[in-house]
Order: sequence, then structure tokens, then C-alpha cells
Amino acid sequence: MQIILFSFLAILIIVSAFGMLFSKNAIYSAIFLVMNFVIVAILYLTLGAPFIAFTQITVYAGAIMVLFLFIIMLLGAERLPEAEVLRFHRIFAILGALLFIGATGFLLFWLSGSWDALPSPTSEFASPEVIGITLFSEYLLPFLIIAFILLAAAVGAILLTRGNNTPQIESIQNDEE
Amino acid sequence: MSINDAAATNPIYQLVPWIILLPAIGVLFNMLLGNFLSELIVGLVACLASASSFVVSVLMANALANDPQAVRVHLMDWISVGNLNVDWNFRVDTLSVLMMLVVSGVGTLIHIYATGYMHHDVRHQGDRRRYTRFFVFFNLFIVAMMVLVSADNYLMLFVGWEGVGLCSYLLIGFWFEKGEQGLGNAKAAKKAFVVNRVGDFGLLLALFFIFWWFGSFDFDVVMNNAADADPIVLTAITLFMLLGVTGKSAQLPLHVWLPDAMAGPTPVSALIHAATMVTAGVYLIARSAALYMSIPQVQSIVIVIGAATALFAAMIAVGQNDIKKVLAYSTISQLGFMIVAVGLGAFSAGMFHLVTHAFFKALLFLAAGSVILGMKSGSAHDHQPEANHSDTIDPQDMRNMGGLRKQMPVTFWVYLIGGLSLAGIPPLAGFFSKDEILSAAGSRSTLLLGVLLAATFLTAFYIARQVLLVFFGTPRSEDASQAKESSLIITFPLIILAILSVVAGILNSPGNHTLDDWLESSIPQNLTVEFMLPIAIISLFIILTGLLLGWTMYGRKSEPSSSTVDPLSGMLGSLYGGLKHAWWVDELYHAVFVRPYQILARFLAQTIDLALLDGIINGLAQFIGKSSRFFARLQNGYVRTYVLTLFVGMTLIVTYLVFQ
Amino acid sequence: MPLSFYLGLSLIMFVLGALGVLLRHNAIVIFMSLELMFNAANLAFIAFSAYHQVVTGQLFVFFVMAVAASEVAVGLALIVVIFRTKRTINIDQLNTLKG
Amino acid sequence: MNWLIPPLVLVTFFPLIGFCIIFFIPKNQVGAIRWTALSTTIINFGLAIWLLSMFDKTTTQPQLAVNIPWVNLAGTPVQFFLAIDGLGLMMVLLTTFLAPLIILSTWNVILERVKEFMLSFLLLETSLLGVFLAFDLVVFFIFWEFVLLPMYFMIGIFGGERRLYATLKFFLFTMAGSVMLMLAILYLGWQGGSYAIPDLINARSTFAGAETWLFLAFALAFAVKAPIWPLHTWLPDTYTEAPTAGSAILAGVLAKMGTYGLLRFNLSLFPQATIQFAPWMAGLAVIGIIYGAAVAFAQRDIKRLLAYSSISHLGFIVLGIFALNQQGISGSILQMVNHGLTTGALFLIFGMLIERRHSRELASYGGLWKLMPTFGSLTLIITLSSMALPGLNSFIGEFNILLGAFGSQTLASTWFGIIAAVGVILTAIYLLFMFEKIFLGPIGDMENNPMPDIHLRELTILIPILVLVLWIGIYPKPFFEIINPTVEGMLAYLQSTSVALH
Repeated sequence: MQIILFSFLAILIIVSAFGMLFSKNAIYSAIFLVMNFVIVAILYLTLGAPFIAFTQITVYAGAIMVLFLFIIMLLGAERLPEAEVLRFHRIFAILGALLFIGATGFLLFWLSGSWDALPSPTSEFASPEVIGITLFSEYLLPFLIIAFILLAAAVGAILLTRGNNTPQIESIQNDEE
Repeated sequence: MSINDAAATNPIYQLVPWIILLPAIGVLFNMLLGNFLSELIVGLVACLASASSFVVSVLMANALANDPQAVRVHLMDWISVGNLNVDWNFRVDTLSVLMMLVVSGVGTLIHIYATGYMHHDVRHQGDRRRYTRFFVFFNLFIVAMMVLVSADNYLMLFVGWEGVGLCSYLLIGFWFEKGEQGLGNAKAAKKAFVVNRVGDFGLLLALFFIFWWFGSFDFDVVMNNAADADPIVLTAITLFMLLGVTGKSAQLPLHVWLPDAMAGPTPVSALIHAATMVTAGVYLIARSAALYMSIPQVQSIVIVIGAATALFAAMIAVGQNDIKKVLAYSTISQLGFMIVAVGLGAFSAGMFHLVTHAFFKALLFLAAGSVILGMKSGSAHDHQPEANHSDTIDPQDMRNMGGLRKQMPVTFWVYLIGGLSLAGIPPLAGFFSKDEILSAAGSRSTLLLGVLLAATFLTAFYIARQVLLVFFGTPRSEDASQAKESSLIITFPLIILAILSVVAGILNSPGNHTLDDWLESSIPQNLTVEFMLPIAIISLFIILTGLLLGWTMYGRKSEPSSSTVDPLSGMLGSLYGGLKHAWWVDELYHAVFVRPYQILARFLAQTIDLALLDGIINGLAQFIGKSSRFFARLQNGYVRTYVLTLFVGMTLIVTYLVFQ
Repeated sequence: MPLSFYLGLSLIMFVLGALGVLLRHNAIVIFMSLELMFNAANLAFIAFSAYHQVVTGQLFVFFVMAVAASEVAVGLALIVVIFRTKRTINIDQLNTLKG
Repeated sequence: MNWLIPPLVLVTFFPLIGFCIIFFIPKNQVGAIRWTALSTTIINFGLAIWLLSMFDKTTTQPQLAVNIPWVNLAGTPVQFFLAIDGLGLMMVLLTTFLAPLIILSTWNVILERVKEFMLSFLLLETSLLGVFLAFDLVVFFIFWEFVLLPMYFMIGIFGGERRLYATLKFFLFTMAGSVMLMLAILYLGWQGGSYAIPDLINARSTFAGAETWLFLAFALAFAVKAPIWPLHTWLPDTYTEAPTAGSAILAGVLAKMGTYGLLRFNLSLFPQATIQFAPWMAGLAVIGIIYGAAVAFAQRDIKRLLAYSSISHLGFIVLGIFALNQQGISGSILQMVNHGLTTGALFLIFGMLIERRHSRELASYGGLWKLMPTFGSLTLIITLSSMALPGLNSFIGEFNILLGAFGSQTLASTWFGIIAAVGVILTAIYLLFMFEKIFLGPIGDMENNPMPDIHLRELTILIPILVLVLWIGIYPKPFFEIINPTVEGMLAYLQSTSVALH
């Protein structure tokens, strides 16, 4: 039963990833990625991580991907000419990817594979309550740091995209000269 | 030789540093204040500085007359490194005092002369401010020369040795903006310094050998141990020292600087390049008597060099037309005589000739200076002060003179005395001193005697030629006919020197060994020379022949003009060209040493340094630059390439880790 | 379900994301591929969390998401700025930084 | 004696006080900046004299030591270790003596960016003093490298037309030499367990196996700095392009860093290798003497000529060092001072000329002695000092060097001394040539005509140097009293190590 569910989800994940990879249109890529994120969220549920699954859907699929779509449309950069400047690039990339899959897969499935089924999740394990307690006790400092990082990112993003500051910089430079 | 410290003996010896300090005070005084004072005071101070030095020397001589024992006077410490201990020590012995007397005595007379001569010279050359400078240099020379002769060790002697070379440089180049193309005098000065440096190089090496074999520079230590030293080392010392002597005393092969040194003002030629500095070589050999006496082979070399120089320079003197050049070659030739004497071991004979030569050659130079001044005053008389001087004739060229006997009687008579003394006419001083050298040579070898007699003959001939060309006949130029006798300040020293040139012979006249006895305590190795009548007669005969020949060739021609050819050139043919051009030694040295060195320097500077060494360095830099440009191309700016490299690299690492 | 399956899936997702970064020219798509790679890592975290029955893995996923969010904010802002000056977001045309 | 601040630390870092003051003076207050810099350096010279008064001339050992544990490097403790011996004292006196004179020489030359110049200069003085006083290899290396920084700015900002090429060459050359030095220092610390010289001397057996390579690594760095032929090609360009003050400090003090290093480190840390390589080093030195003199003769640019003359003179110093006897080494140390005074003064003098005439070409000058009698006479004395006229300072040094080289047991050949003595002739040739071209002959160019004679400030610069030139020439005893004990110590040590190994 589980294997069927997993296979189904896995295939969907891989297909949507391929879709993102090969869509000429960036909007399609974004939509494929949203789909991918949602399916991964379902996979998280089966792994007993409901909090993360919902965060995934709200933050990733919801907020971040909307931001992506918004920027794509803002810039009008859905399609770009796909002329390849760097020859042999694609071959090296694919060969490298295959080698990586081969090596890591060899490690996972032959050298040190783990074939026992994962323990089935209980509702107490990783409930939002447990996560909240751990987050605010053991991981309080990283949590605060993350908060500051987010703040810094927000300020940075605003500062970078604020359109009317360029003339001011020029005028300051003129003063120095 | 043994030595006493001054404190133990006569306290008068403590005064000896003043022979240096007094002229040094003169130098400082004139250097700092001279430009604010009148010529009179500057000249007076300079003369007093020199004269007071002479007075101190006389006091020393007086003290030594009572007790000829050598005395060392310690002034102050100097260098003290490991086993090298050299101090500023003065040596008062009969030899050094003799030199002191000559240097300061003749020096003072020439100072007096120079106050008058330079008065005219600075006006003629057009820079009055240089009057002071002249006396600063002149006093400085007295300082350096006194250091040289009063030193108690070789290193202090070397200080004086190079010091006089420096003064010589400064004074030859005194009118440094004059001469050929404006650089002639400066180049002559440079030549003198460099050639002297070659000699000094020899002396320096001799010093090194002395130190490492004797462990000291003190004369006493060296002389007392000379007999026990390794002959090879002694040979090296004496030969290198001989190189120094040939440089300073203008012997073959380093004689080339002295004729050019005549570019200096005439008092300089008289004091430095005739009477004192050039005799330093003779003094050095006399000082190192013990070293030379223990190596007979080197003595032979000394004799050969001296004799060759005597003859060689006398020949050249015959072909010169410049009044001072004749005297310059004459000086070289006479120095050759002295070198022969000290080479033979007849040190007192050499010193005797040194003294008499100092008198009569200084006299001749100073009188020549008087002649030149007379010519210049004649020139000033018939030219307007503002006139273009390009058409003036050379006041030193004997072909432009003639008949000066009448215009300048005093100068003529003193010149005649000096000339006859140089030629060796008895009873003038030159006769006795030269005769002693000839006697010493005669007892050694006939060939040597022959060479020296030939030189004597030529000496008589060229001095006759000079006197006749300058003073006899009729004036051959306007300037000569307008020439005037010099003032008393100039003629006074001439008269004194003339008297000295006459009477100095009694110092060591036949049967009278005053000088021999005097030097006995300083140079015990001295070979006392006895008067030999046959040699005296032969030499007198030869001298008279030379004078007569000169008279027949130059005396009877009443109306030669400056354009007529010298009668000698007809007789000697192409040989005369050789005499005139000093056997092209200058040209030879230029081709063999100067040019190759210039070419080598340029080769090293351009080919080796800039092209090769710098080329290697710059080539290396370029190689690194080029290779870095090659590697820089890997940074192509495509982010995706960097990511690919990263990814492939990571993959390879993972693969390696997995399949390890 | 064995752990290796989850890790294999994570591996495939990661490689596909990497290929996206390597092969696409559009800076935004490259960005999205990066998100895919994050997600692959997150999946591995969650799987290990379940395997070991330790909640820490999930907390790390939480942090990764927060960092990813800030990264996207700044990254997209940068892309906007780049687009303003260069009028393109084709990554191959942004190659001025070279030796 | 206990001092609040140890004397050596005070002397070394005193210029930094002036540095801080100048830092806060506005850059348009040029006068205040100059006077601050001048008084700082003068006081620093006074401090050096104070050091001299405390210096014990009887001991052969370093004294007045300051030793503070500092940091660990590669697992080995670094000590902030300053001490002074005769060699260091001479160098400190030379540096502090020249510094105010050089600052005074910039008065009319450096008119813009005065603040930057003075800051660089004071920084330079501190690092130079540090080099000469450090007894810990790491501290030494830090100061050694730090010297480059202000020097880089002084040449790069205030230099001549090709200054960028010159600075780059100077910097790269020195750095290349220093790399080996740094590696050798790290190796020594790793093997010997300390970076302090006395400790390393005691632990000499721990690195005796690599002595040859260590010697070469140290010698390379010092040979570049000195410079020893054939590593000299940076020098003509740098000396020529540097401003007058820079050339003077380069020739006067910086060049001595190399020879100082050879004496301080190579001799005491690698005595066996020193004896082994002495003939080779002396050979290079002799080549440098002759080569420098010959090449100088072919130059037509005053500063280039002086640069090559420096190569020649430094050859004498290196030759004396590797004569490895009392005369040679004492003479070398004294000659370092002499060369600093003489060549420093020559650069200053020709700086004054160039300031008047704006040309470095010999051909632009001629007959200046007539126009500038006092200036000409002073130049003549310095020039004569440079050609080692007896009675002037350089003679004492060069004579001892040549005497030492001639009789050296280590070199075991008189040829080193003889060929080097030929250099004495060649030196006279090019210096007289230079003097003739500039001061003698007729007044060459009409542009030379309004050349003013020396004025008071220039006289103030040259008179102290002249006094020392004469003093050392006539009465060098006080100097040898400082130098000799140190050299005796070095030689006794050298003797003991070579006896121990044979």
C-alpha cells in the first residue's frame, strides 16, 4: 500500500521536476515547481511531518512561488532565446549528473543501503506542539538569528529595488569631486 | 734604527704637530673669512702659515743638530681595529726634517711669489674671487705634504700621499673653465689624479703586504724586521711601492700626467710639480731604504726605471716649445736622476739632488712664470681691455719670445743661474749633486753612466735652447717687445732661490759630507759617494758641448720668427716629431687603456646590464604575465561555467570518496 | 518504506535541480532550480528525521525554508536591479566579470 | 635600571608619536606638519644619543634587551625581543641622524601631499629602527616587510616619470627575496623551538643539517636588498625614480638592511655555511665593485650614476663582511655608516641641483663651480669622501675592508683584495668624471646661469654630514670603540663553532 503511494508520488515529483526543467516558458516552469512542492508536502505528511508539510505549502508553494511568478511577469521574462553560447556544456553537465547519480546511487543501494521500513509515524512525534516547544527552548538562538536574517533580507530587498535612490548617489559623488 | 718618545727628550719636539696645524689654521682662516678680506691679508695669512711652519721645522732641525736621535711625537689615536693600531704619530729625524725644511722653505718663498703672481693672474683670467681659493689650496698642499714627510707610519704617509695628489688635482684644475675647449685644464687635473691613483693603488697593495707580514705600519717595526722577511714578500712590497713611486714622481710608465699638469698656475708648477710633491717618491724610497737594500734585484729595476726616465724625458724636453713643458720634462728627467741615486743606495746623493733641484727648478719655474707675466703684460699693453682676445698669441710659447734679456734683466739673470745650475756648471749647486749621482752610477756600471751622461748632455742642450730662445735674439712678437719686468714681490723670491741655487752645493761638496753625516742617523744603509775627478771632468766636458751646440743652433740666428721651423727638425727629421709629441705615449695610453675602458663600460652598461641582466628579469616578469593571462582566460565570466566546474569537481570528489 | 527509497528520490530531485542550474539561461529559472535542490535536501532531512525518530531534522527544514525565503527575497531583488541596468536576465549575457 | 617605557621601545616607536600628531593636523597646515615631523626626528636622534650614553662598550653581548612574550606562530612562541649591540647602535644612530636632514631637504621639494609624505616617512623610520633592533626573527621580518609599505608610497606618489615601473620592480624584487626568508624563518622556528636569536644560536644543532639551504635563503633576501651583483637591477631604476628624499633614505639606510642582515643573522645562525660560502660571496662582491664602477662610468644620468656607484660601494661592504676577520667586519660596519653619510649626502646634493635646474642629465650642467663656489666645494668634499680619500671617512672603512680581505684566512687569497683595490682607481675615474661634467669646464648651458649658490637651509643639511665625514676620517676611535667589541664577539663565536666542527 505504502509502496504504491510512494511510487505514485515519486513519479509525480520526478515528472513535475522534469517539467520545470524543460519548459521553455518560465511561467510553466513555475507552475510545475508549485506542483512539485505540493506533492513533496504530501510526502512529508506520510513521513509524519505535518507542520513542515503545511509550512511547505504556505511558504514555498504559496508565498515564494507567487513572488517568482510576480517577478517573471513584472520583467516580462517568460521566454528567452535559447541559443547555446557554451558548446560542450550540455554534455559535460549531463555526464557529470549521470556520474553523480551513479556514484551516489551506488552508495545508497549497494554499499550502505537501508532496507528496513521506516517506523510508522505516531501523532505525538513531531506534532506542531512538540516542534514549537523544541524551537523555543533548544533552538531559540538560531530562531532569533533566522528572524534577523529575514529582517535583513527584507531591508536589503527594499533597498536594492528602491528606484529613486540612484540620482542621490550620483549627487553625493558629484559633491566629493 | 731606534726611536725615542718625545717626552723623554727635548720638549721642543712637542711643537712638531704645529708644522701641520699652522698651515691648517691658514686654510680654515682663508676658507671661512677669505672672501671678506683684501688680497693683502689673504696672502699675508697664507705666507705666515707657511713661514711659521718653516720656523718650526728650523727649530726641529736645531734640536736634531744637538742629538740626531729620531723622535716620535704622538698627536692622537687614529685607527684601532684588532691587531691594527695606527696613530697620528710624527717622526722627527734627520730625513724628515730635511724634507720639512725644503717643503716649508721653498714653499714659503713660492707663497710670497704667488701673492704677486696670482694678483696678476686672477685679473688676467677674469675671476678675482679665486685669489683666496688659490691660497686655501696652496696652504692645504703644505698641510698634506707635511703630513707625508713627517709621518711615522706608512698609513699616515699614505694620507699625505693622496692629500698632495688631491691638492695637485685642485691646483692643476684651478682655472677649470679654461684650456682646450674649456675643459683642457679640468681634463689635465683628472688625468693627474687618475694616474696618481694607479700609483696609489700600488702603494696601497704594498701597505697590505707590509701589514700582514710585519703586523704594523710603523717605520721602525718594518725596518727593523726587514732583514728577516721573506724575500718574495719583500719583492712584492718594494715593487708595488715602486709603482706608487712612478705615479707620484712621474717616472716611466706613469709620467704622462706631469706635462699636462702645467695647466696649473706657475707657482703650482714650481711648488708641487717641481720642488716638493713629485719628489715624494724619492723620499719614500729613501724612507724604505732597509726594504730596498735587502732586495738587490728590485734595486736594479729602480735604477733601470730611473735611468730610462732620465734619458727619455730629456729627449722629449728638447722638442718642446712651451716654456713650461720644457721644464716639466726636465723635472721628469731630473727625478729620474734622483731615482737612480736612491736605487743605487746613494740615498744622500739622491736627497742632495732633491734639495738642489728643489731650489733651481723652483727658480726656473718661477722665473718662467715671471716671463709669462711679462708676456701677458705686454699683451695687455698693446690690446684694448675690451678687445677680442682670440687673436692674442700664446704667452707660453717660446717661439713668440726672444730678446727678453733687455726687458726683464732680473728675470734673465736668475733664469741663467737656474739654467746653469740645472745643466751642472760648477760651482753651482746642480753640479755637485748631479756629479755625486754620476759618480755613484759610475762605480756601478758604465752603461748606466753612459745613459746618465747622455741625459746630462741633453739637459745642457735643452736648457741652452730655452734660455737662448727666450732671452736672446730679438723679440719675435709684439707682446715680447712690450714685456715688462715683474714687481719686487715676484723677483725677491727669485733672487733668494738664485742665491740658494748657487750656494746649496756646499751641503755636500767634494770632501765635505755634511748631508751624508746629517742623514747618517736616519739612513744607516746609505752609500757615501766620494768625489771622482775623472767623471766630473767628463761630465763637465759633455755639458759644455751641449751648451755650445745649443748656442750654435739657436744663439747665432738673430731674426727667427715664430713661423720659422725649428732648426732641430731639419737635423733630426722624423725623429723630431717623436720628440715633439712625447713619443706618442699619451696616444698609446689612450688607445690601450682609455678607449677600451670606455668601450667596456658602455658594453657593460648597455649590453650586460640593460640588455642581459635586466632583460632576464623583465623576461621573467613577462613570462609570468603571459602565463597568467593564459590562466586568466579560464575565468570566462560565464556563471554557468563556474557552476559546472563546481559541480563536476564535487562529483569527482564524491565519486572518489565512494569508490575509495 | 525503506530509507534508501526516499534518499534515492531526493538524489534524483537534486540532480534535476542541478541540471536546471547548469542548463538554463533564464536567471529566474535557475533560481527555481535552486529551490528544487533545497527541496531535495529537505526531503532527505525529513526522511532521516523519521528514520531516527528525532525531531531535529524537521527543525532544520524549517530553518532551511526561512533562509530560502530570505534568499529568494534578496535574489529576486538583485535580478530586478540587474534587469534594470542590463535589460536582460539571460545569465550568459552577464559575463563582464572575467579575466 | 627600570624604565617606565624601555629605552629601545621608546626609540623605535617614537616617530609614531609624531605620526599621531600629524595625523590630526589638517592637510593644508603644511608648515605645522613639516615642523612636527622635523622635531619628532630630531628628538628621536636625541633619544638615540641617550641610548649611546647608556651603551656599555665593554661587553660583546647585546644589551638593554626588552623581551615580552607575544604570540604563537606555527606552534612556536614569538617574543617581542629588542636589544642593541655595537652594530645595531651604529645603524640606529645613522638612521636617526639622517632622518631630520632628509626631512629638511624636502622643504622646497615636496609641496603637495605633504601630510602623506611625512606620515610615510615617520612610519618608515619606525620600521627601519625596528629592523635594526629586533632580535626575534618574526619581529624582524615584520619590520623588514613593513619598510616596503611607506617606501612604496614615497616612490609611487612622489617619484619621477617612470615611478610605477620602478616601484613595481622594487616591490617584486624585494618580495621575491623575502619569500625565501620567510620560509627559512618558519623552518627555523619549527626546528629550533624559538624565533629569538640567542635561543636559536643555542639550538643550532637542531637545524645544522639544513644550514646550507637556510644560509642561501637568508642570503638571497639580503642580497636583493643590499644589493649584491647580479641581483641589483631594481636599484638603478628605483634610485632614479625615487624623489630625492627617497633616494637618500634608500641609499643611506635601506641598502644597509641587507648587509646588516648578513652580519646579524647569517654570521651568527649559520657560521659553518658562512665560512663555506665566504669566497663565493666575496667573489660576487668583487664583481660588484668593478662592475658597478665601470657601469657608473658609462652613465649620463646623475642619479643612475650614483645608483651604480652604490652597487660598487656596497660590494666593498659585503667583501669586508665575508673577509671574516676583525679588520674586514669592523671596516664594513663603519663603511655602512660612511656610505650612508656620503651617498646620502650626494643624493641630497644632487637633489638640490635638480631642484634648481630640473634635469638629471650630466650634459645639462657644466662649470657650476664658478657660479656656486661654496656648493661646489662642499660637493667636492663629499665626492672625495666617496672615492675614499685618506683623511675622510670612507677611507677608514674601505682601507680596513681591503686590508681585511687581503689578509683574510677564510678567503685564503690575496686576489680579492687586489682586484677590489682596482675598484679604488675606477671609483676615482667615474666620480671625477661626474664632478668634471657638473662643476668644471665652461658654463655649459645658458639655463645654468641664474643658479643661486647654496642657501642656509641646504647648508644646515650638509654641515652636520661634513662634520661627521671629517670626524670619522681623522678620529674614528669613538666609532671603533662601539663596533669592535661586537665584532670580537662575532669572531669568537665563529671561531668556536668552526673549532667544534673540525
